[in-house]
Amino acid sequence: MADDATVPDLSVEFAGIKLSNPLLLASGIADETGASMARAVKEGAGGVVTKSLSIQPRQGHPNPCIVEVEGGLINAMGLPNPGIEGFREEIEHYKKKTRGRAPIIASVFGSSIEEYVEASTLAEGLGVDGLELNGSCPNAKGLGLQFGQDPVVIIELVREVKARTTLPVLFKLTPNTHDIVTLARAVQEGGADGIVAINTLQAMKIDIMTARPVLTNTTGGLSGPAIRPVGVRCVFEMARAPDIRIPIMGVGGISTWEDVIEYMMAGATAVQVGTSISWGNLNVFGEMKKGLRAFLMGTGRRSIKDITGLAAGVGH
Amino acid sequence: MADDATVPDLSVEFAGIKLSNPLLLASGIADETGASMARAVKEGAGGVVTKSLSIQPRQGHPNPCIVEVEGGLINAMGLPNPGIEGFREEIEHYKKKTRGRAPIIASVFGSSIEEYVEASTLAEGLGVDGLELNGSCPNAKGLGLQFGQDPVVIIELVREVKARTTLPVLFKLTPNTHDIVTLARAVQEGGADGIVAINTLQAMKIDIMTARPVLTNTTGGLSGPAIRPVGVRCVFEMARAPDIRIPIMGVGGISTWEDVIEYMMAGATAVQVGTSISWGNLNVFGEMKKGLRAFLMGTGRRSIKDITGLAAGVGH
Amino acid sequence: MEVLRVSNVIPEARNIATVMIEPKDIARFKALRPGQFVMVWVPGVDEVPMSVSFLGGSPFSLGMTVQDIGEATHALCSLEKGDLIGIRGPYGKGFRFPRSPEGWMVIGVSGGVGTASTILAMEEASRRGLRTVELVGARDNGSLLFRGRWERSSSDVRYITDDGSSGRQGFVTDLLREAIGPLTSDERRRTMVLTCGPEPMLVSVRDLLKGSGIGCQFSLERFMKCGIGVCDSCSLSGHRVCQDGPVFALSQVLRMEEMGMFHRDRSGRKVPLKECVR
Amino acid sequence: MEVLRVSNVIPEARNIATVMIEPKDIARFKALRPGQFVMVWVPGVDEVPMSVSFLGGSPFSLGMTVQDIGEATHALCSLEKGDLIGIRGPYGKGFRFPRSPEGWMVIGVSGGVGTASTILAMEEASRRGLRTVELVGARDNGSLLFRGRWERSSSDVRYITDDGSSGRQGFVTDLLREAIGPLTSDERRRTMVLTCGPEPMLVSVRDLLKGSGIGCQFSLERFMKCGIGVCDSCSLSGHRVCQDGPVFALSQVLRMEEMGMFHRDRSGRKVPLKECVR
Ligand SMILES: Cc1cc2nc3c(=O)[nH]c(=O)nc-3n(C[C@H](O)[C@H](O)[C@H](O)COP(=O)(O)OP(=O)(O)OC[C@H]3O[C@@H](n4cnc5c(N)ncnc54)[C@H](O)[C@@H]3O)c2cc1C
Ligand SMILES: Cc1cc2nc3c(=O)[nH]c(=O)nc-3n(C[C@H](O)[C@H](O)[C@H](O)COP(=O)(O)OP(=O)(O)OC[C@H]3O[C@@H](n4cnc5c(N)ncnc54)[C@H](O)[C@@H]3O)c2cc1C
Ligand SMILES: Cc1cc2nc3c(=O)[nH]c(=O)nc-3n(C[C@H](O)[C@H](O)[C@H](O)COP(=O)(O)O)c2cc1C
Ligand SMILES: Cc1cc2nc3c(=O)[nH]c(=O)nc-3n(C[C@H](O)[C@H](O)[C@H](O)COP(=O)(O)O)c2cc1C
Ligand code: FES
Ligand code: FES
Repeated sequence: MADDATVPDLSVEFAGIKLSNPLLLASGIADETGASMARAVKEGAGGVVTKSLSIQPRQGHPNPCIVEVEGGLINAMGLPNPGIEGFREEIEHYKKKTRGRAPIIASVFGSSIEEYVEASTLAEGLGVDGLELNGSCPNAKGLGLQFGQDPVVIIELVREVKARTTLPVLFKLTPNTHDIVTLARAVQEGGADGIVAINTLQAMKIDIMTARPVLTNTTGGLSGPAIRPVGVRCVFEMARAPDIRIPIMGVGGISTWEDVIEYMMAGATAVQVGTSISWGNLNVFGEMKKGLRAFLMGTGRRSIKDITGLAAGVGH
Repeated sequence: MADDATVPDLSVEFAGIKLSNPLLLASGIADETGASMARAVKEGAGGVVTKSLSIQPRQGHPNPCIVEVEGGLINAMGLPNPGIEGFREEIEHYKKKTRGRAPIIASVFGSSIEEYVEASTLAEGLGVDGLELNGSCPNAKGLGLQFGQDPVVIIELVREVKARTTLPVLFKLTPNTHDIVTLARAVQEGGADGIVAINTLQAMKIDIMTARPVLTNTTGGLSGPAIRPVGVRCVFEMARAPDIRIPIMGVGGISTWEDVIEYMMAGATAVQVGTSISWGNLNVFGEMKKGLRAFLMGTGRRSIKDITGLAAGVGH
Repeated sequence: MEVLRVSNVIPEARNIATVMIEPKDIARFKALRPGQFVMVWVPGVDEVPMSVSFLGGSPFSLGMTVQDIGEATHALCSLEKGDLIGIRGPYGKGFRFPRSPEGWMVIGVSGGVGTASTILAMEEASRRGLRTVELVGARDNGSLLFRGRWERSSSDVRYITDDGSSGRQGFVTDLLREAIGPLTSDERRRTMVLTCGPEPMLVSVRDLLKGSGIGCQFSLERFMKCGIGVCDSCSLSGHRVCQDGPVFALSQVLRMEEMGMFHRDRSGRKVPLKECVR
Repeated sequence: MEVLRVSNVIPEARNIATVMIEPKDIARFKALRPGQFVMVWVPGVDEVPMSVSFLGGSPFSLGMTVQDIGEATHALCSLEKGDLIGIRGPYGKGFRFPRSPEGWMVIGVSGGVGTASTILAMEEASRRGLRTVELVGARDNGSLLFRGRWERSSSDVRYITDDGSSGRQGFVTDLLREAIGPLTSDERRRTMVLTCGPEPMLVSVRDLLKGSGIGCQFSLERFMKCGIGVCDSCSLSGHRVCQDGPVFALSQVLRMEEMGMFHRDRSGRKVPLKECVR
């Protein structure tokens, strides 16, 4: 124990959720099964977010639903998921394997405020540790995104969900807006416990040989290192706004421990890792933890918590 | 002349402006002086857009005002320019050197609708071939961007400018919006002759060693290949909207002839090239022309005009 | 994604054809390990995973051997020279070979169109100087693949068909049982089985080799969307077949409770594996 | 951008110091050509272009020799070991050398802190086996730079100062005139001048060499923002000094009407060049 005093502390608390480290598996990434999510924890993740779940199962869009581009990839999965009830055994499997070591947050969505509320209560029934309202998926018409672009809708949505659950409620924001701070204010006003940002940027790839969009859904969402500067800016702008007091979870293009620090300095309390596991593999989590510890030691810091907001002038 | 029949035709007409090829130098890129702009034409550009000009000279932001990131760069130049009157001799120099071979479009901005109008009429007085209203620069508070995010403001701005000039008026849109099609409709409703999209994505870079934003202006605009999938998507969405009939000029991350074709298939009639000249040098224009001709020949097409909208279902 | 014109389509057997392309990014494909796969886009139809069954030649070509069992595979088998398809990859982890050939024997156990995955691996094994035994099974003579290539790459090729119309009558696992029966425990330690075929066949191979002292690598299949390890649709007991596989070691396979039992449908739901996929 | 700790600050002369760093991206800097520059970020102060005046050693180090003439250069000269600065680059086109040293003479003409750009080039010329003559000018003895390095790299070093406190009294162009005076036209064809210094000095060199049959490369300076050819703030008669230069051939310089006459201010306005920049 005495020795441990010199090992920097990576634990953080996010909206009341205790995490052994600030790295979570992002929603929609290697998290369709309990075993995969448990594997991410084994590789070092401090927590996981499930694939976005809806009341009914969804098959998603037909292939191709992914295309690689410079600096990332464009996906249009179309929110495939086995439905919340169909996901029960995955959660159970996850919990059996991880034994409370790493919280699990359920990402949910619907096609109306009522559906979001029902999905949230159903998800709570699965025994998860928190809810992430996906108000930002650009890949399914009438779902997700349209509930995350209008402050008035956001307030109502969050308020209704909060009224029916005791779980911490996070709201995932889109960068496809001219003013993410206003959206964040709405999230807070609705009573949410935290903000997650960013989801993907609406994008597309056209193949010039066949003169057609590659993705079956035509357009999709850009993720990966290409969007990191946009994500960092979004987190920074929200963290800098003095009236936004709920914590922010940063996501978008994180692939190294340096990227984690950048997001945290911008104002994130924790982060999520998505696309980069496609090249770094799931052991990116272990690599990042090593890097974070070394950085803290090298700069004489005791805890990763000290990093949050360093560059955003938060608390200055 | 008989031989020429087999050489594909690269000329296009954009909002009444005749271009020998669809490649223009983007605003703010190597276009602060008449000599530089003339050089781009010598290297193959079909036309140029000036640095964004204001009534009064502006120094822009102090250095650092650029930072390189994966897949592009973030700039916060802050709209430096010698003022419209100060730019007169540059235009004269340009015209002397290029002798009408390549149209020049003046990009203008202001801090009020009145200033936009005055800037436009002053720019017309310089003898340019068209105006590009910069309603999308994210790097100078109170300028540009705030005039390009609200459809009501856009309509009024364009209408006022159109009422005072006989030149073709283009409007440059931001991708920092959740609905570029609505903005494009406003541009058209105001009476503009064409749309230019996209400007940069709001972004930032934090240095983790010093825990500070690198750019003096804190945030800036992301450009380069990283944003191409976003730009293509914006052009595609606008081109696909049946009620948008004015032509679109595509810009964002174009660095090869394949990128030009991708934008044109998405629905662009012409394109602008920016960031990529920083690595490809100005002779990217020559390279692109070669590639476009070879592509047209290889696919048995006579004219580059046939490419526009192939993937957008325009006219289908 | 590289979109290319099909350079050739070679009929191989009943309902099976090899689609040939000439990739531009040669370096990328020269580094391919047998057992890796590509995602093949048939514009307007679908994008599906395909093993690489041929690689090389001049001009440098890549072949995929496709069995027509549904919409995408039918479209692939119906392609003509000059048609456009898209390729991304190669993805996943391929077969591994003993570092030095000394004293090693590699047994290929291939069933049906699974041979598309093993053929390149067995050719590579021969090229590396390993002693090879090729056990090739098919429904009947009309669906037996790559006769010429098998025989060029090994002096010990044994065929078996369900109906006895080619080679013996029976299942390829019968051949395997016979091949390993006489091996001493010392020989077993230097024997490696590479196998691909319908999942019930792979389950039999697994059960046969469990505790035998013989190493084995299995090329598995699951429904794939991304092919690069992000979407989890190919999930198999916590392994993403596209990135952690498609080739897995016996020790891994023995711990896969879902193997032979369940796969995931398009929505990620666990559904029983009704007999073999094809 | 690489942000690094300063490894050393070496006082060189009055108001001039060399700031040393140890870049991590060694390969990138090993490929540097003398005459290229870096953009140096002094956090919280400014970002300015600096020639690379030293490169090598163990651990591999990069040096920039800075004259304190304003806010950024003062901050740079005041750095201490361990302070953080950012570096991006190397950028631009460096000096070129005759392909084979055979019969060639390279004359370095350096004025003031312009030597920071020529020193590495002249060392490289010697390393390549070229015959070198080093003409070094400064205001006075107290601002003369790199004595040791000049003398180690050439057996023919000639100093001149405005006040005669070191070497002869006069201007470095006097030395150049004398050096080239006796050359035959054959020798002139194999003589190459590399020069950097205050712009009026460069104008004199230009005028002296115009029509002389002697080749010359000039390292020029303009106000820089991006350093990578996009912003046009370093524009000089249609050339972007950061990307097309900073090293230009005599033939190019002769066509630059703005050379010695105008530069651009921060807003891009053409303003007269009042005597030398420093
Ligand atoms: C790593 C890997 C390598 C493969 N290599 C070959 C090969 O070399 N030759 C060959 O003929 N087949 C191969 N397959 C199988 C091939 O991908 C399927 O036969 C094909 O996708 C069927 O598509 P379809 O539209 O013709 O059939 P459908 O009628 O759509 O489906 C028939 C069956 O094929 C499977 N399938 C459909 N789409 C996919 C998909 N995207 N990913 C995985 N399975 C799918 C389903 O399980 C379904 O039961 C491979 C599969 C994998 C995972
Ligand atoms: C390619 C190149 C290489 C250079 N190499 C060296 C070198 O090795 N050693 C050295 O001491 N100096 C060098 N300089 C000059 C150096 O960049 C300026 O002295 C420095 O920028 C002055 O900044 P300041 O804040 O100290 O002075 P300020 O008081 O801000 O300005 C003093 C003068 O410096 C010039 N200057 C200021 N900022 C810039 C800028 N961003 N870009 C270009 N010039 C600027 C202006 O012309 C101004 O007149 C080089 C310049 C260039 C373009
Ligand atoms: C294949 C894929 C599927 C995704 N599915 C979801 C999803 O179901 N719900 C969600 O909120 N975000 C989803 N996302 C977005 C990610 O969670 C994340 O916000 C985004 O990819 C940016 O992070 P990254 O650059 O680290 O991937 C998905 C992203 C990808 C690439
Ligand atoms: C250094 C720099 C300066 C720019 N200045 C302007 C400007 O003054 N006005 C404008 O409308 N756009 C400006 N832009 C945006 C470009 O014109 C273009 O829209 C954007 O960079 C995307 O294209 P690209 O990826 O090809 O660079 C600038 C971009 C850069 C990189
Ligand atoms: S196909 Fe997406 S993870 Fe394997
Ligand atoms: S400094 Fe920007 S173009 Fe040279």
